[in-house]
Amino acid sequence: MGLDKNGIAQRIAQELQNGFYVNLGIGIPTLVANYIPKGIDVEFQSENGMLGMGPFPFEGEESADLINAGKQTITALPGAVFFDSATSFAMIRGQHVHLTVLGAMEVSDQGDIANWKIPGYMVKGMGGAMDLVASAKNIIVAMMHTNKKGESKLLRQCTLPLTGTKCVTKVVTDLAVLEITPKGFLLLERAPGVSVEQIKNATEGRLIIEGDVPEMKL
Amino acid sequence: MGLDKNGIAQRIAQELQNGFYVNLGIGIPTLVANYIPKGIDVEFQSENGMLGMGPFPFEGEESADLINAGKQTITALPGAVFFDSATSFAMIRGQHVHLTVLGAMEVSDQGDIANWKIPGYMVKGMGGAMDLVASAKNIIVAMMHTNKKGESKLLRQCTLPLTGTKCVTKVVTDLAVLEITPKGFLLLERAPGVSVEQIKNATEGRLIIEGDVPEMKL
Amino acid sequence: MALNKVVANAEEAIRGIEDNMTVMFGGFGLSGIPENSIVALRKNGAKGLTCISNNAGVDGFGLGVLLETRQVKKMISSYVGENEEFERQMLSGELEVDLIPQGTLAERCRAAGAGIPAFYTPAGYGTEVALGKEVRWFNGKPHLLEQAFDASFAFVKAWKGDTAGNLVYKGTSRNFNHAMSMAGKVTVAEVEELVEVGELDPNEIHTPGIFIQRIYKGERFEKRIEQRTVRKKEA
Amino acid sequence: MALNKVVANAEEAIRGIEDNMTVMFGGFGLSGIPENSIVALRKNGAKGLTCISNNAGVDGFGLGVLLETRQVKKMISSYVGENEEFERQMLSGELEVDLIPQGTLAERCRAAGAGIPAFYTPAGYGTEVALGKEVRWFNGKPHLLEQAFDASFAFVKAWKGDTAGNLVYKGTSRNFNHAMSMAGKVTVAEVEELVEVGELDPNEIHTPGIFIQRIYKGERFEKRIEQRTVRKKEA
Repeated sequence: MGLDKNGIAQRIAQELQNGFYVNLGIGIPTLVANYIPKGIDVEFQSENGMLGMGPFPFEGEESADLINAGKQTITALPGAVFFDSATSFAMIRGQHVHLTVLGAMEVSDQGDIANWKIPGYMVKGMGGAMDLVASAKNIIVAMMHTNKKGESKLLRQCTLPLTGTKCVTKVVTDLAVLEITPKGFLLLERAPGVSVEQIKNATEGRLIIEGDVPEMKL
Repeated sequence: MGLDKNGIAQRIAQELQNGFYVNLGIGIPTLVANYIPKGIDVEFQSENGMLGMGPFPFEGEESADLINAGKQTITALPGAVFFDSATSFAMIRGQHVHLTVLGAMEVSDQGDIANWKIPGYMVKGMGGAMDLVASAKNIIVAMMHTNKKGESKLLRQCTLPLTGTKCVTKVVTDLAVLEITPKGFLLLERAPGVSVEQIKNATEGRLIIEGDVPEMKL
Repeated sequence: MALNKVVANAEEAIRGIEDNMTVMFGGFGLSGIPENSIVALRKNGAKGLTCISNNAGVDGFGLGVLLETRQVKKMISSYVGENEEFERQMLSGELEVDLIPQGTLAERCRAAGAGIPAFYTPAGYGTEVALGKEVRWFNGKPHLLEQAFDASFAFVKAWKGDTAGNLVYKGTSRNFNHAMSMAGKVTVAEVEELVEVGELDPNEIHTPGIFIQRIYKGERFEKRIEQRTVRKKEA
Repeated sequence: MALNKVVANAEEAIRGIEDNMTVMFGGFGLSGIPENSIVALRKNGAKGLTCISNNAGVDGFGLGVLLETRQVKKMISSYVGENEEFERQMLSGELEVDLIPQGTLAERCRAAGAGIPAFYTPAGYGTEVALGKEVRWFNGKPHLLEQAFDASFAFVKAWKGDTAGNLVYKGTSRNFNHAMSMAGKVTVAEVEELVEVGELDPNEIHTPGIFIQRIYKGERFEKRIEQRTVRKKEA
């Protein structure tokens, strides 16, 4: 029941529009690049300093001088450009990136996001996430609807330390597509085979259901 | 009596030290480049975006894409580099330029400088002068000791709108070399054939004379 | 696939320009000015423009062209007055002029593009530039709070550009073009050579295409020299 | 004539380093880190260092080398913990760690180099990063006041450099190296290829030599890859 990680990525890829510059976070967001719709041209920004990021290199062609923000070896597509970190975050802070896709541990129904720190665990740091969420106009969170204990990750209030406030625009989970509105999570679409009731049960934050909720088309 | 413009420039050139990056203003300061002492390597910064500025180009080799801050066609020396205006003023504000030489209409004995605006006359603007004087650690003013009416330009207080406050380190005029100290203009050197008395008469601001004042060596 | 920002010509490139907008122009003196966009703006006739540009051109060339047609309401510059029409309009009060330090001008462009709404700079403290501005001391030195610009359009000029908007400048004509390209809500780049993506080395691009919304090959570049200073070749 | 910043080797390049200094290290992950300067610092043995670096290296490589010898008192980074020794020292309280947003880290370097003592950024508002920081609203949005770094040394790594200190980076190894090169009171650049002035095109230099005090050709570049991700060539 519900989507797997690739399904979530595939659904998010439908949000890509022609001409978008896109920053994809580590994890599920990275998979979005595999599902770019036909006829849609986008460019991927990697905050360590490049635009026009391509796929992994062929064996033997990898270079320590060409990596993405996840420190993986990658390639550059025609039209790519390299730049320094200050310029990279100028792009992000200056809202030149059209869409940011991030993973999260919790999202609140006001659009707050927590994705960098769990008290009691080794804290690795926020990397570029705080700059991204504080600046981007269009932030989609890609995550599972509930955690491993079955608890909702879509909350009235985040319980973990925040990464940013009032910033998330949409959440795409294994169960649903939801938009953040002033009144809470507006349910836009159900995953194939998932009922509104199941989504209700898995959502702790305020959930708005208006009329018939269509099923996603993948 | 006293130095001409070239003499002032020649004296200022003695202040150049090996390894200095230097910004020369328009007018007398530009002439300093003609008198670099032997064995001293310096590089000239032009605030419109280059380091390693060379002499004027040969006839027929001038380019609209290679000018200095005075909008004159120039050349680039080996080791030169071009950059944008924001980076150029990052160098200036960030105190990476070791010496700035500027012209002035008035200098006060606390190191205030006025060199951009005369009420009642067409105001052309401060260009980069305010950034330069607010940031540079070492600012030498090159100017005539008195104006065309014979009035002192070394004052107790500037009467013209200021370009910057408490910033000038030295003044080199047709008559003298003076250092700005907390107590006023300290007379360091006399121009050849100029008496201390003549300098006294031409200086309205506080003038400090300690012992025998040597004559400049050019 | 790389994005395509190419528009057919200057007329198409300036589409959306409206009366009373704030617009930026790259260039230092006459070097690296967006000549073709300026000519198109003159034909377009938009009036009441607030122009952010380090200089104001000369009579009949550069921004002088828009001054002749009274399309400029206000100039924000660091150094002006190389042209008589400008002087006449300024002295008569027809033209507002806001003179600001050149480094502050450049940094306010860069800040606009970089999402930095305001910053502190020492330039202008103790002068009339400081009037009405917050003063704050850092490291024992007074600084002024300066704000990012807000411009609807930025017009820049580069030497080469590719269809994705990546730009390379030549020599000192880079000047304000780079920071302004970051700052415009719509940035229009005119280039001498328009090439396909892949032709520019990704390591040698000065302005990444993400900052550019429209790019075109300029029809005509006069590239006038303001002060032709040369020396004779020795025999 | 162009200035000469060349020093013989890493040992000479780090001269002046003292206990308890604040020092910067370029690089992102293990890409573009100043490998040779780090090794020389280990030999030098300076202790109590506050290190500003986006990441903290791995066990036995990069800054991991200085962690092993307990030379680091404090790390200022955006993302850490790719190495076990780091984790051990952090959890035991031997090592102070200040985690800050990556864009703020980069901008605080650039600000230090650019003579901007402080600036406003939206990053971190409403989070623990905002604790104790001034909040100010611009354009209807809350921002934090962030200050420029103050570092005695910056260690950077470039692909090519000339004797005057002009630098060219390769690919994504440019990362923090450029902004940090502007920020050090003394900036030390190590390069893979050291060339004469005139060999680099003045139009294609990434970091102007004015920001660099010392340059040397690194003795050995391991250039380790952290995450080797590849695909198979199709037949």
